[in-house]
Amino acid sequence: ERVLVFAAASLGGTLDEALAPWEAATGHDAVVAYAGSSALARQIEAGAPAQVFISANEAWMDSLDAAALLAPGTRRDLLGNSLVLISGEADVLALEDLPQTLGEGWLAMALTQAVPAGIYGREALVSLDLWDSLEPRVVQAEDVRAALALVALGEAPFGITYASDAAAEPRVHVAATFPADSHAPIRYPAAALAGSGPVAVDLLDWLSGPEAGQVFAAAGFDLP
Amino acid sequence: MIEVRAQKQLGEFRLDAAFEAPAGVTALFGRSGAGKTSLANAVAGLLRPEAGRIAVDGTVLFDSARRIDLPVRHRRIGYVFQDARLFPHRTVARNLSYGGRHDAARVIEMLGLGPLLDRYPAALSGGEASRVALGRALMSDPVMLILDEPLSALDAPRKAEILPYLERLRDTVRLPILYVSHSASEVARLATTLVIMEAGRVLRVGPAEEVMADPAAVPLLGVQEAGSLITARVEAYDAEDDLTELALSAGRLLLPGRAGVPGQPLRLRIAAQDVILSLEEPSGLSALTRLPVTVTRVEEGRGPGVAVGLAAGTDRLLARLTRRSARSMGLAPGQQVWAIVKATAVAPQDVGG
Amino acid sequence: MIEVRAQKQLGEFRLDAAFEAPAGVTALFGRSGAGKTSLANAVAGLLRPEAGRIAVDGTVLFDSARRIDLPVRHRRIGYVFQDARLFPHRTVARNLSYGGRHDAARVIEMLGLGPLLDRYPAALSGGEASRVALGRALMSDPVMLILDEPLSALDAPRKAEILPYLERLRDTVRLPILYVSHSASEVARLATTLVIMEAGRVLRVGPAEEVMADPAAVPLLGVQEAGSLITARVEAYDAEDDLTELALSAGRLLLPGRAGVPGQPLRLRIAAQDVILSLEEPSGLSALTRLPVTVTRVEEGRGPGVAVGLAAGTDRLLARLTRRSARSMGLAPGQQVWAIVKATAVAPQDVGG
Amino acid sequence: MQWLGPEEWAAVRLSLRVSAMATLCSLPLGLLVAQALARGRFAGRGVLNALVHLPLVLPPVVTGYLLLLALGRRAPLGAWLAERGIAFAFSWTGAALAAAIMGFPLMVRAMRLGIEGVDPRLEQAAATLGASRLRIWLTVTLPLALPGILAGTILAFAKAMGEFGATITFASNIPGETRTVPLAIYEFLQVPGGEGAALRLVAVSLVLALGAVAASEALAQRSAARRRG
Amino acid sequence: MQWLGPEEWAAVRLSLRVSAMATLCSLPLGLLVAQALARGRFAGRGVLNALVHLPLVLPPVVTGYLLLLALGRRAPLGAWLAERGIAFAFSWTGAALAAAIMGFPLMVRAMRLGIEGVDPRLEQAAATLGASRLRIWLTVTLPLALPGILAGTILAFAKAMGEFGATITFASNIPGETRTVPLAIYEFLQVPGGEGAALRLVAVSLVLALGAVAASEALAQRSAARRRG
Ligand SMILES: Nc1ncnc2c1ncn2[C@@H]1O[C@H](COP(=O)(O)OP(=O)(O)OP(=O)(O)O)[C@@H](O)[C@H]1O
Ligand SMILES: Nc1ncnc2c1ncn2[C@@H]1O[C@H](COP(=O)(O)OP(=O)(O)OP(=O)(O)O)[C@@H](O)[C@H]1O
Ligand code: MOO
Ligand SMILES: [Mg+2]
Ligand SMILES: [Mg+2]
Repeated sequence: ERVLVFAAASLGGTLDEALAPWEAATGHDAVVAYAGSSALARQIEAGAPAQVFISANEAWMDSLDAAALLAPGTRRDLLGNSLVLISGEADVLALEDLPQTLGEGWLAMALTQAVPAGIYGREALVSLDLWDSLEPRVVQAEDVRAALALVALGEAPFGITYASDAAAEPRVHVAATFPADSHAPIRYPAAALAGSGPVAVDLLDWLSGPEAGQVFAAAGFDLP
Repeated sequence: MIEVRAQKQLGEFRLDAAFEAPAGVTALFGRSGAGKTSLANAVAGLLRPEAGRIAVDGTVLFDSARRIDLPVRHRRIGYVFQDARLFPHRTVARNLSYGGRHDAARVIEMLGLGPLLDRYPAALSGGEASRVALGRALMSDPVMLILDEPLSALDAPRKAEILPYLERLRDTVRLPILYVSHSASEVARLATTLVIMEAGRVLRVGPAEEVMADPAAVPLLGVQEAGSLITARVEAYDAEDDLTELALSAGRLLLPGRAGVPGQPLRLRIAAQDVILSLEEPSGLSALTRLPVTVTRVEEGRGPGVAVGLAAGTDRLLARLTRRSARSMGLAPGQQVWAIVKATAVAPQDVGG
Repeated sequence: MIEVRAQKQLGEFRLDAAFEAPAGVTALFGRSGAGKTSLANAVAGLLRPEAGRIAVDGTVLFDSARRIDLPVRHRRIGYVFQDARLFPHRTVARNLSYGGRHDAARVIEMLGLGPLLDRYPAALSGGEASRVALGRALMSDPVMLILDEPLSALDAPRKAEILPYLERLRDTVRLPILYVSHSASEVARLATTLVIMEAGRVLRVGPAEEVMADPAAVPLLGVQEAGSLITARVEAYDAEDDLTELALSAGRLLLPGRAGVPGQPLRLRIAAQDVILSLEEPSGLSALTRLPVTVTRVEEGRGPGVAVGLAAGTDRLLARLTRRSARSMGLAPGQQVWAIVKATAVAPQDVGG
Repeated sequence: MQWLGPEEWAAVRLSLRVSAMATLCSLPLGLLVAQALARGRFAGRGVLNALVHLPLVLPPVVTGYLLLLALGRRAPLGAWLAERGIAFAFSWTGAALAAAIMGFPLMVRAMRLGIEGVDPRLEQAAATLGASRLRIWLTVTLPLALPGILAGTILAFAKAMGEFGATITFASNIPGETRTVPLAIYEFLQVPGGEGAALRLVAVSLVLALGAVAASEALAQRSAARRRG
Repeated sequence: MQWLGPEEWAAVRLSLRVSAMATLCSLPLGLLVAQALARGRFAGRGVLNALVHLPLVLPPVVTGYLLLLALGRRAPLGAWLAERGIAFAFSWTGAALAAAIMGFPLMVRAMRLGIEGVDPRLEQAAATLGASRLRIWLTVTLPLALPGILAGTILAFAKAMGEFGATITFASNIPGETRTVPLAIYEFLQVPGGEGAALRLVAVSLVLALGAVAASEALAQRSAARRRG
C-alpha cells in the first residue's frame, strides 16, 4: 500500500531515513512530500490525497483539527526541538552579550511573524529582553534552513535555528542554547488525516517508536 | 462596366470621386497625390468610403446606402500594388500560387519568372519584384484587375512583352481592368476609358480616344502625352518589308512589323507631336503615311505650342505645332492640309491589339 | 570622375562590372535584373564586393587590394533608393532634415513638399514618398548622388520640375551623379556618360552622345529609346512666337519656349523616330527645322526598322525608317538628303541645360 | 547512475514532461490571445490584457494559492472537473497547469510583439488574392510572426522548467508525480549539505533548458536567413 | 488608513521603489544586450544568450542563492564592492538587483524582438545620410523598436512587482528595507487566517502593476497610431 505523507520541509532527509526500515518491514510504500507547513495545510484543506501530516507548526495542525480534517485520536506530538544561537565561529557566547557582540552584524532568523522557528526565536528574545535592541539587526529568511544558510555562508555572523539544523551543518557552531522556558515548547505535531486507513496510523506509530526515535535524536531533534 | 462613387476624408485630403466606365481598361490618370491609389483601394475594399457605391459588372461591391460592403476576399480583384507587397517568407513560386494557378505556365513565361521561382523576394531586383506581383495577381484568376503603376519599374522591352498579354485579357476574357499609370503611351494603348483625377476629384471621364484627342485635355495629360487614338483595320501584311498595312477612314497607314490579322480592328495612338502638317502633298519623304485632313480647331495653349484638331475622314487626329508654323501656314478651321505620320513613331509600343 | 570595378556573387547572379566615367551624370541603363541596383549599392558601400576598386573624384571608397572599405556614412553619398525607405516614425520634415538642411528651402519648394511636412510617411502617396526620399538625399549635402529610378513614380509635369534642378547640380556644383533609369529621355537629358549593363556586366560605356547615336546600340536601348544627342548653341529668343533659335553645325533649329541665354551651349536629344528624311528640300511643312545631312551608315536591325546614321555638319544624327522607305529612297552611305526634325518633338523634355 | 539518483532522474523526466505539456497546451491559446491583443479592438481587451499579465505580477505562491482555491477538490469548479475525471491539483497535469499559467504572460507578450510586427498590408494583399481570414492568419500572419512565436514558446518552456512557487503551492511536492526539478532542488536545499546534489540538478536542468533555447535560436535563424535573401 | 496597516503601505512604497529601480537600472544594459543578441555575430553570443535566460530557467531561490554566493561578503566580488561601500545583500538595492535579474530575460527577449523587427534597410538609409552608428541606433533602431522596448520594460516592471523567491533569499525580509509586497503577502499566507490581509495586499499591487501595464499600452498605441498614418 502507498502512503502519502505531507511533511514539513525541515524534516527532509531525516524522515526518509526513519521510514526506510518500516517500508522494508511492512512492504508498504511511504511517499513523502516535503513543503512548507502552511502550503501543506492549505492543500489538505483543499482535499489533498495525503494520509499523514507532520507539521512544524502547531497552529496549522490546530486549524486542520478545527476543520475536522484529522483522523480522530491520531494527533500526537511527534518531535520536539530546542532553539539555539548559531555562529560561524566556534566560540561560546552568553545570550546577554549578543547585542554587543553582534554590533553592526546581522542576526539571521526565519520569518519572525510567520515561520515557527522565527516566532519561537522572537518570543525567546522578547522574554530575554533582547528583542528591542536586536530587532534592527535581524534579517528574516524564508525559512529556518535559509537562515542557517546565511550563517553558513558568513553573511550573518549569528543566527537562531533549531538544534537539529545546527547539528547537520558543519559550517556552524552552537554558540548558546535558549532556555526552554524562554519560549513556548517546540513541538512537531503529527496526525493521520480523515479518511486514511490503519496503515497511516501504523506509520505514525512506527515514527513514535524507539527505532525512529534514534534516527531523530541523531539528527538533533528532541523526543517529547 | 465599372461604377464608382466614393467619398472619404484622409487627413486633409478629401477623396470625392465618381465615374462610370464601360467594359475594358479604365485608366486613372493624374498627378502624384491626386488620389488614384486611394480610389483603387476603395474599389478593392481596402479603404472603406464614408459614402458611395461601387459596382463591377452589375455586382455591387459597396453601397453605403444599402450597407453593402463585400469583404475584400470575395471581391476577387487581382490587385498589383504600387509597392510589390510580396510575401517575404515565401519563394517566388509560392507567392505566385498563393491565389491560384490560373494560366500559370503562360504567365510565368510571359513575365520571364522561370529562373526566379526558387528565390525569396529579398533576392529580387525592383523590376523582378514588380513582375512577380503582377504574375501573382494574374494567376489568382480575378474577375477584375487593378494595376497601380505595374510597369513603371520595367524596361521598354519587358513592357513590350507584357502589354499584349494585358490586351488579350481585356479583349478575350473581357476582364475589367483599372489601370493607374503616368505613362500616356501605356494608357493610350490599353485604355478604353480615361479618368483624369486631380486633388481627389474626377476632372474628366470619357472614351480614351475622345479625351486624348481633345485639345483642351493637352495640359491635363502633359504636353508630351497628348495625342489621338484611332481605330484602324488591318488590310495586309507585307512579309518582305515586314510592314503591316492598315486602312483608316482617310487613307492607308503603314506600320513596321506584323500586327493583327487581316480584317482585325486595331487601335493606334498617334502622339500630337508626331504629326507633321504640310500644305501640299509631300513627296520624297521617308515617312510613308500621308493623309488628307481638315483642320477642325486651332487651340493656343499657354506655351509656345498650338494644338490643332484634325478630321481625317471620320477619325480625329491631333497635331502640335509651334505658333510660328501655325501662322506661317495660315492654319484655320476648315482648311484642307496633309498630315504626315511617321510609321516608326507609332510602332510598336503604341499599337493596341 | 567615377571609377568602379566590382565583383560579387549574389546567389546565382554574378556582378562583374567595371567602368570609368568623367564628371557629370553617369547613367546606368539596362534591363530589369541587369545589376544596376547592385552596382549602385557597391558604390554606396551597402554591398561589399569580393574584389574591386571604387573611387570618386580621386577618393578611394573601396579597394580590395589595399583593404580599403570606407564606412557608408563617411562616403557622403546621397542615395535615393528604388524603394523610398523613409523613416516611418518621423514626419516628412524630420525625414528631410535627417542628413542635414542643405538648400532646404529650395529643395522643399522644388519638390512641392511644403504641404506634406507634418505628415508621417504612411500617409503619403507613392509619388509623394519618392519626392521626399529625393529631398532627403539632396538636403544631406552629399559629395555624390545615386539616384535609382527616382522619377519613375512621378507624373510628367513633376518630372519637368525636378530635372532642371538635377541639371543645375550637375553643372554648377559639379556633383557626380549615378543615375539609374529606364527612361531614355531622362537619361539623354541628364547623362554625360552612359553605361549599358546586361547580366551583371557592362556592355558598353561611353559619352552619352556617342552611345545613343550609335546605330548598333539601338537594340540595347530599346527601339523607342534610341536617338542622338547634339550640342547646339543658343542664338536668339523670339518672344513673339516664344521660340528659341539654336545653331547647329549644319543649320538652325527652332525650339518652342525659351531655353538658355544667347551664346549658351545646349544639349538636345533627337529621337531616331522623330527624324524624317527627304530627298528634296521640303517646303510648306509645319516642321520648321530641315538640315542637309549625309548618310553615314544604314544598319538593318532584327525588326522591320532600319537605323540610319547621319552626319549633320559635325554633329551626328540617327533616324529610324521602315525598310521600305529606306529602299524606296535608295539610301546609301555618302548620299546627301534632308533631315526634317519636328521642333515640338524635341521640346521641352529632352532639352538639357 | 551514480551522479544523480533515480529519484532525481525521475524529477528531470517529470520536469521535461510537465514543461512540454505546459508549453504545447498553452500554445494555441497563447496564439489566440496574442492575436486578439495585437489586432483586436473589442470591449474586454483591457481586462484580457490585465488577466494575462496577472501571473507575472502576483507572487507565484499567490497564483498557486488562487489555483488551489479555484481547482482544489473542494472547490466547485475543481469538484465539477474531478467528477469528469479531470484532476489538476496534486497531479502532474496540475504542475503543468501551474507552469503554463506562470509562463503565459511571457508567451503571449512575445507572440503579440511578433504579430504586431507583421505588416498588415501583406495581409491585405492576401485578402485580395481571395484568402479567408483563417488562411491569411495561417499562411501570412503566423509565419511572419515566427520569431515572436518561437520566442514566446521558448520563454514559456524555460519558465516552466524553472517554476517553483506556484507549482509547490498548487500541485504540492509529491515524488514522481509533481516533484519537478525546481522542487527537488528546493528539497535538497532544505537538507543541510544538500547543496551539492542541488547544484547537480541545477546543472542538468540548465543543460536541458538552455539546449532548448539554443535549438529555438537556430530554428529562428534559419528562417530569418532565407528571408534576408 | 484602516484597510492596510502602515507596515503594509511601507511594503507597497518599497515595492514600487524596488521595481522602478530594478527596471530603470536594467534598461540600458537590457538594450545593449538585446541589440547584441539581435544583430551581433560575435564569439560569445551563445553564452551570453544562455546567461540571459538563466534566471528564467533556474528556480528563483537558486538564483537568490547564487547571488548570495557571488555578492556575499565572503565572495571576492562582494568583498570588493563592500570595500567601496556598495552592499547589496540585505538592502533594498539588493532587492532591486534580485528583481532586475529575474526580470532581465523577459526584458531582453522583448527588446530583442523589437530590434530584430527593425528593417535594416532603414538603418542603411540613415548611414547613407551620414549618421554614425550611435546616432542610427538612437534615432532609427530604438524608436522603431519601441513596441518591444516598452513591452520589455513593462514585463520587467511587472515581474519585479511580483518577485519573491530570489528577493527573500538574497535580500532577506527586513521590514522597511527589503520587505516588498510579495514578501509581506507570503508572511500573511504562512499564518492560518492571514488570507484576508494577503489578498488586500494582492489587490493593491495588482492595481499598481496593471496600471503600469495599461499606461505602457496606451503609450505604445499612441506611437503606433501616428506611424499607421
Ligand atoms: N492616411 C492619410 N492621411 C492623410 N493624407 C493621406 C492619407 N492617405 C493618403 N493621403 C493623401 O491623399 C492623397 C492621395 O493619395 P494617393 O495615394 O491616392 O495618391 P496617388 O494619386 O496614388 O498618387 P501617386 O501617383 O503619387 O501614387 C495624397 O496627397 C496623400 O498624401
Ligand atoms: N541576394 C541575392 N541572391 C540572389 N540573387 C540576387 C540577390 N540579390 C540580387 N539578386 C539578383 O541579382 C540581379 C541584379 O539585381 P539588381 O537589383 O541589381 O537589378 P537591377 O538592374 O537593379 O534591376 P531592376 O531594374 O529590376 O531594379 C537580379 O537578377 C536579382 O534577382
Ligand atoms: O519566485 Mo518564482 O518567480 O516562479 O517562484
Ligand atoms: Mg499611388
Ligand atoms: Mg534596381
